[in-house]
Amino acid sequence: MARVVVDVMLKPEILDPQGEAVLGALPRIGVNGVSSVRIGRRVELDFDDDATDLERQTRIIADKLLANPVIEDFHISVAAEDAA
Amino acid sequence: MARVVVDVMLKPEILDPQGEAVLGALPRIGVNGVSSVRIGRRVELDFDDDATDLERQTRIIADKLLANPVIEDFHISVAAEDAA
Amino acid sequence: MSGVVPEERRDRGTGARVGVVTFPGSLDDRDAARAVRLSGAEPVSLWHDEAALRSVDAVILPGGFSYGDYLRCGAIARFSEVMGLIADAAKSGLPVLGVCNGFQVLCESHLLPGALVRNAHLRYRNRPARMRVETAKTAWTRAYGEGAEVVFPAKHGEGRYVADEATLDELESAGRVVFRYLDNPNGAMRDIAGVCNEAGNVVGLMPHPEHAVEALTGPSTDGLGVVASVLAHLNEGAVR
Amino acid sequence: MTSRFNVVVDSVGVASATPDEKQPYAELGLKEDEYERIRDVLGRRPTQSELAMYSIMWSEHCSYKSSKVHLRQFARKNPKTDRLLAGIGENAGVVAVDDEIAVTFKVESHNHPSYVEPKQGAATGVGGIIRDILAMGARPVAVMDSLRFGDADHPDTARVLPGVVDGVGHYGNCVGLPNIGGETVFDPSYQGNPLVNALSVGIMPRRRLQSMQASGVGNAVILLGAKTGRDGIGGVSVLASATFDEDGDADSRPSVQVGDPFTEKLLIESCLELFDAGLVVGIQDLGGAGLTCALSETAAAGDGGMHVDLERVPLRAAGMEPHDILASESQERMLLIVDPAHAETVLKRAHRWGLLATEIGTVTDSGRLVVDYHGQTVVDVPPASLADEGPVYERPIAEPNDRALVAVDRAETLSRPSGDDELRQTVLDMAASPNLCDRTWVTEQYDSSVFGNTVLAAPHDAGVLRLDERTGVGIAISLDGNGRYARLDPYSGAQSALAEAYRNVATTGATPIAVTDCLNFGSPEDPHVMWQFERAVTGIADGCERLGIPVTGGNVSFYNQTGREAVHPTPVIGVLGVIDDVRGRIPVGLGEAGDTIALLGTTAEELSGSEWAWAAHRHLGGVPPKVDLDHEMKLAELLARLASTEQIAAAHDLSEGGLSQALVEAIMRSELGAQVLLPEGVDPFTYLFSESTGRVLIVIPRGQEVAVRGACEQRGVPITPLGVTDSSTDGLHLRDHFDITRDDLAAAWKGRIGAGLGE
Ligand SMILES: Nc1ncnc2c1ncn2[C@@H]1O[C@H](COP(=O)(O)OP(=O)(O)O)[C@@H](O)[C@H]1O
Ligand SMILES: [Mg+2]
Repeated sequence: MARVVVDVMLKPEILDPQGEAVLGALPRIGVNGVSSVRIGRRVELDFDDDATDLERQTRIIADKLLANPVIEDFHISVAAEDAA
Repeated sequence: MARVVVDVMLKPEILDPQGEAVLGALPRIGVNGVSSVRIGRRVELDFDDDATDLERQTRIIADKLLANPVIEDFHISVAAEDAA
Repeated sequence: MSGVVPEERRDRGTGARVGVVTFPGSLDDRDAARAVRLSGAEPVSLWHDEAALRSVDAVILPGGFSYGDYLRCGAIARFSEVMGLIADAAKSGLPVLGVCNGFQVLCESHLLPGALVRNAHLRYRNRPARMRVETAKTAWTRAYGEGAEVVFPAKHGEGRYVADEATLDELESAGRVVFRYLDNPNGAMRDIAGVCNEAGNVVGLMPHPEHAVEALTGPSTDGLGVVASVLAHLNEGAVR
Repeated sequence: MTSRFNVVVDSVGVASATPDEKQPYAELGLKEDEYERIRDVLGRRPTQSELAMYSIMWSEHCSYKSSKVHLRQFARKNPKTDRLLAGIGENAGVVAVDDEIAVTFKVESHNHPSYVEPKQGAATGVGGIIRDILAMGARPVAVMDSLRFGDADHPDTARVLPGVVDGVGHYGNCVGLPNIGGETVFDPSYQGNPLVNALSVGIMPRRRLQSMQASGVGNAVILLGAKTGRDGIGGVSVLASATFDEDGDADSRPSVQVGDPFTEKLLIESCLELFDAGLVVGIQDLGGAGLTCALSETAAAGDGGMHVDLERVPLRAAGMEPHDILASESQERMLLIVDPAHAETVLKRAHRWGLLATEIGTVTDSGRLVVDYHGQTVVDVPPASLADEGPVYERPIAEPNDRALVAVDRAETLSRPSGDDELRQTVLDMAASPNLCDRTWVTEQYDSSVFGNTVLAAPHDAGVLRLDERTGVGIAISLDGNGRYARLDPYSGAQSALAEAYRNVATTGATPIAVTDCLNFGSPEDPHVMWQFERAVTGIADGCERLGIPVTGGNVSFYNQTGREAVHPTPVIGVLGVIDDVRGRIPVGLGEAGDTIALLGTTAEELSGSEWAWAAHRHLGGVPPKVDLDHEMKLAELLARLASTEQIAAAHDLSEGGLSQALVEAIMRSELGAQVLLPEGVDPFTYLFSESTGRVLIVIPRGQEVAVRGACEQRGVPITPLGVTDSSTDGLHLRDHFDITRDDLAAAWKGRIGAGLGE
């Protein structure tokens, strides 16, 4: 099984209300040194063993399905095989 | 600025309907070799330059706030400095 | 379905003070206060950031989107000043009811087991939920007949109750499943709509009893039984 | 400051010293003569910041430059009423409900953003209209949404519709406002140009009415709410391209904004607290044109001057320049004018709600709006030149030359079902058509009960809210439009929408008192579109004059077109009514078994523009149903009377789909069936599917028939008994014609929207 990970994050200039909310909550749990929090999605795709061309296929999936290009950027990485 | 990333994923035994929905949609965009999709959160924390003990602080944040141990696991990684 | 609460119990002015917490983003706090008032008790508003319980006899955590609920519903509310007090008081028997977001807060605070995750169909859904009251042995359900059917509005995007099998088995066998859907709206495990803690003073449920207190505005008046229960509980002492 | 920002700002001094510098006014949408006028007003070239501000304030969206000459009709023809406490020109109209309570409501479009990014576009549309309501001093208490999409089965509808509904729901649900109604319409004319119109309504004690005036020299100007980021400054980024380094990719700046309903909720609670404490002198929401609009409008409405230190504005993004800050459309912000003695208190109270609040300037009597940035003056203008003295155009108008041809292409001549089997099937086909089928797919994504005052919401004819638990006084609102009718005849089509919203409100037992409107049209530069616009506005103004209810405010959305194809002209009308006691409200349904079903009004053969003509033949031509406003007034008065005397158990307005659809919906809302016998001599098809206006299906409790008939005769409203409600059948039994079981009706009516989306 081959795992590919797609990280989808809001473009830097887009407001991230989730991140802002978490940032605002950090002092409540005693953490003060954080200047910014951004929250996105991590998508783990497991391909069949015989699947080929993973990067290209993943790009299609990310482009069409996982990310909204108007407000989000994505990044693809082929992760190490999951040991679990 | 130092960036730490926390990946939060649903535990494997918890149903992830969002992932299932993406998996189900893949054939429609012509992708067939994927056997599983799981969707979680990627949280990017930017610490102030003078912040110390990043890993320990991040562990507190993740443990208390970012992940719910009943349903989620998390993984911490210190990312490369952001060039932008 | 209406009439689960005997008329004489509804209006009894007990003088009881029922606290309703307002977090930033709480939405149903006014409605919860109205339900308390209609049941003859005195609603007392509690502010999230004040470590004061104002000598209330019971507490309701209302629905809404506390702190925006952006991360996970209830995740941030758990760290508010007032939640610290409520958690302690709950352990020594203070009746606490969490509705919808309030239920999520109770789970996040580990006052109740399990968690509430995204609805299986992935959408927010608002419809009346038919449920069975599975146990009348809690502070918030003793005015109902066991097995009574009630209808409260359910309206949420993240209300699917999940827990591991062992926890679910434990809840079932200890009679801690309090409300069960007859027509599961969100994919909750074992059709669970609401649960309680071991002592039965802390109850959480997704559907909204406070929106079922007037025939004019709700699908039923079944929700009056929830406050009536806690008033009876306060009058007569703990059941368990 | 980041290192990127080391450019000298284009200050007034620099502008005076470099009068000939070329400026990208055309790229910013300003015409040459408009640019010259700016230079005249200022006596020099504008600075970059000023140019940005003029280009925004003089845009169609903010200046109403193409529509203004026509909208004046509303003020001219509005009936006089003591109820109107604030009217056109304010953020939203305010009408008195009784001696203590006032209500404010308004509808606004967010069409284009909802096409680009359906969820956030629709969400921020809802957020924007809520802030308008808040700015009047009211607590927002409900929202409604009028939605138009392309064909129900078009793949892009599957992208746009779920996103829009998610956005409307997400924002309204999170901010805690019940959604009490709206419209969902499909038509290929909206392919590529969906219409998303959002309405909000608020309630206030009359004495809490707020003003947008920046009055009181020395008063503090406070910015409340979210930080300012690079949201929605697409147009103005032209200015940046010259001053940004290579890596400052100005192009990628989004014109999409993301809404944060949580912050909006805090804004609402915090502002209401400040109003009640008497701490606010003036207030304005930051909407489409951000600080630019809020500063210039409050200054122009007040004592005439204001000084702002722009560097005090809390920013979300690094490297923003003055014109970016002024143009940013970041959501969830309000501008407050406050007595300096109270400024500290205001900041503290805001912080208690976890909101950012920053003093950014002061009110002056200089007659100028002066904006400094780190000590350099970047704006120095007469505020009225931005807010009130923008260009006004009298655009060319031309009646389309195909009018006569369209008028004779009548739907009345189309082939009709023959025989009872086909008639029966037509009832089912119509119930299953996208514009008539069950809307639950949409409405169950909306919270309708939060606040505990929703008495009626979808699927009833109008949303009904209780305003006062003690007295039971309440309001009803309906939002209606019909683009097809307006396409055939914009004057009567607009009046039809008005009449329908008016009738929907009356059907719940309320008395209509005020109107808001959202006018969705193509390009004003097209004389045919301008003709449609002029006709529609005249129709609404004449109609409101006739009905005796004022237009209190609204919104114009032009440029709804793809290429040369404009959307159907679509005036969407919101009518607000009052009801003395909401316990007397009339729901849709069938009452109790044995009650009488009757039809109020007259049915003529009017099929042009109808849902049947469209669904069965894809036909649009002829002359739309006639509107008779005098009759509508009698009907409304009758319904209010019958409601208050409890002589009516249920009622349902007839509109798209005619009597057939009204019966289907009434049956689906109850557990009973309907035994119907059509009057002798009528053509059953016409009687079932004609869309004649001014008709309402009513259900009369047993024993009240004579009294109801008397009330109708007294007012000259025709009434036709149609049958009885019945517990022995559960569907529609049309005597001598056909039977349809509840199951068959439900199978046709339910699930259609989801099916179109591929579910
Ligand atoms: N987008 C929407 N949002 C909220 N309510 C809606 C929406 N679309 C339709 N509805 C509701 O569904 C019901 C049926 O709509 P419609 O057939 O257009 O009503 P009518 O023709 O009586 O005006 C009404 O109660 C209406 O308010
Ligand atoms: Mg309609």
